[in-house]
Amino acid sequence: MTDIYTAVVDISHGPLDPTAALDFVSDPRFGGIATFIGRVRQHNLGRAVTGVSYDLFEPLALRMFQDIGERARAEVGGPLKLYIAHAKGDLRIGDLAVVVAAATPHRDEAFRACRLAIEAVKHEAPIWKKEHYVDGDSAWSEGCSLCEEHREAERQAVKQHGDAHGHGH
Amino acid sequence: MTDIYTAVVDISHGPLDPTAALDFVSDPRFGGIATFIGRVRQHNLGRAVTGVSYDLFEPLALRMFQDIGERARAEVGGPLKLYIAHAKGDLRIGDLAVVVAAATPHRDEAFRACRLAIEAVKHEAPIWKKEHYVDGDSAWSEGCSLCEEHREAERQAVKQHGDAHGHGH
Amino acid sequence: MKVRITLFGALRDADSRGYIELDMPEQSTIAALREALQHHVHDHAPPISAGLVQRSAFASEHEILHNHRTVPEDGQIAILPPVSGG
Amino acid sequence: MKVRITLFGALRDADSRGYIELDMPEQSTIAALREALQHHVHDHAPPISAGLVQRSAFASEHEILHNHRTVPEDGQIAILPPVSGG
Repeated sequence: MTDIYTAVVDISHGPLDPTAALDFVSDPRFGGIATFIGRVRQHNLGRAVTGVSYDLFEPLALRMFQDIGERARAEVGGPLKLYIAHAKGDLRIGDLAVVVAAATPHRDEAFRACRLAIEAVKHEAPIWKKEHYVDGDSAWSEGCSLCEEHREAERQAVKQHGDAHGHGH
Repeated sequence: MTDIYTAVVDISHGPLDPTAALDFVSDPRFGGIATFIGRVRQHNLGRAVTGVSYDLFEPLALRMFQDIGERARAEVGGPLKLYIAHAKGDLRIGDLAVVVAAATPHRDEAFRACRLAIEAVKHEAPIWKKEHYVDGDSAWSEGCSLCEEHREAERQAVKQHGDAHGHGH
Repeated sequence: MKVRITLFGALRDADSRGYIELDMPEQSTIAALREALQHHVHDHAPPISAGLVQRSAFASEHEILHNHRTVPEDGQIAILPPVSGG
Repeated sequence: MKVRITLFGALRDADSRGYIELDMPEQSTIAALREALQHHVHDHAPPISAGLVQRSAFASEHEILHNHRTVPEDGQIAILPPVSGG
């Protein structure tokens, strides 16, 4: 489907490109473009970070990005262009980790499609983040289980604690 | 306040610049950047459009953008950088009318700040759009009243009709 | 006092100079200015609907001025028809 | 049959080659593979917690394979610990 662009970008070949995302989704039919950009930040959970590494199961990740795009299209229920790109490899502070752009005739659908896509990328796509700390230590981030039984358990925990997501990302 | 950038850009001097918006809001503290870009589209309410003209009461518009930024900051309740720029003058199909970018430590606040800002710009800022049609006709767009009594009347009408906004923009 | 009302959007069509000047008593309220402007527009720019002036807000460069406020001392004011930015 | 389980994220530490090979009966379920992998990891990579294997999903290049599914005929499968993209 040419209205949905998906990519995994090896950061050693070049950074993610928000301008390319805007170019892809731009269309004379569309008045609203919502984008989300995830950037590596200096601190996480109080620890000073020097960089992160992303590991991906690439063929499945790309398939999922495409599925996510189809879900966003169903949610919007009208014309949509959607761009999803995620970085892989070793990123420094300020490097872009993910770029999502959604364009639709009106802004509400664009925001909804963009939000749906980034939430799904974060919670469902086979991507793992390792954080590197100033002290030389590193650790894989806590994540979302893709395992049915554990997803259900996580949802229950979220309900009980009343926060937006069980492990705060 | 240097964390909030506001501008009215005369389109005859150059286009709005989404990359400048990203550069302004980027910060090592921030992991999430949400942006909204409004683009002139080919059709509105079923009529073929050749372009639009924006008229602004510029000093008040800039003051309001700043106020909107302060409201977004209060809504977020933490660090925020926000960029709001609106075009003035004669725009063609595909030209950018408005660029909003919001950056915060986490993505939920970035989306909320961006959405709050674009809604406020559309519904409250002293900006008027004239559409030019293929047949040579042109018309000022229906808009949101800034008059207390009429705002209240519009809110009531929206409630009764159950749609998101009384005049569909 | 002389009050200069700067026009925007659809109200620009009320006077090609981009403003309308009215003589108003000192300390007039915005409500009184609105009424005077409606009469003026009715007489001088009949294509402009009275409803459009009713739905418009008045403002200085600093803020919206609602009906109970008084006209600024410098006599400078803007009339803002319903807005349609973005 | 020989099943090659490709490792990702925190589970990469379970084998520096990036995969673990296990011998499984034909038509084994994912649940059975999970149990066998837990034993293997317990014996060969004790720093990896059993809980991590429990919270992980199995997948082909095409889809997540839940516990009731059978291991793909080509013996190629991936194990996906909890994800943390974005």
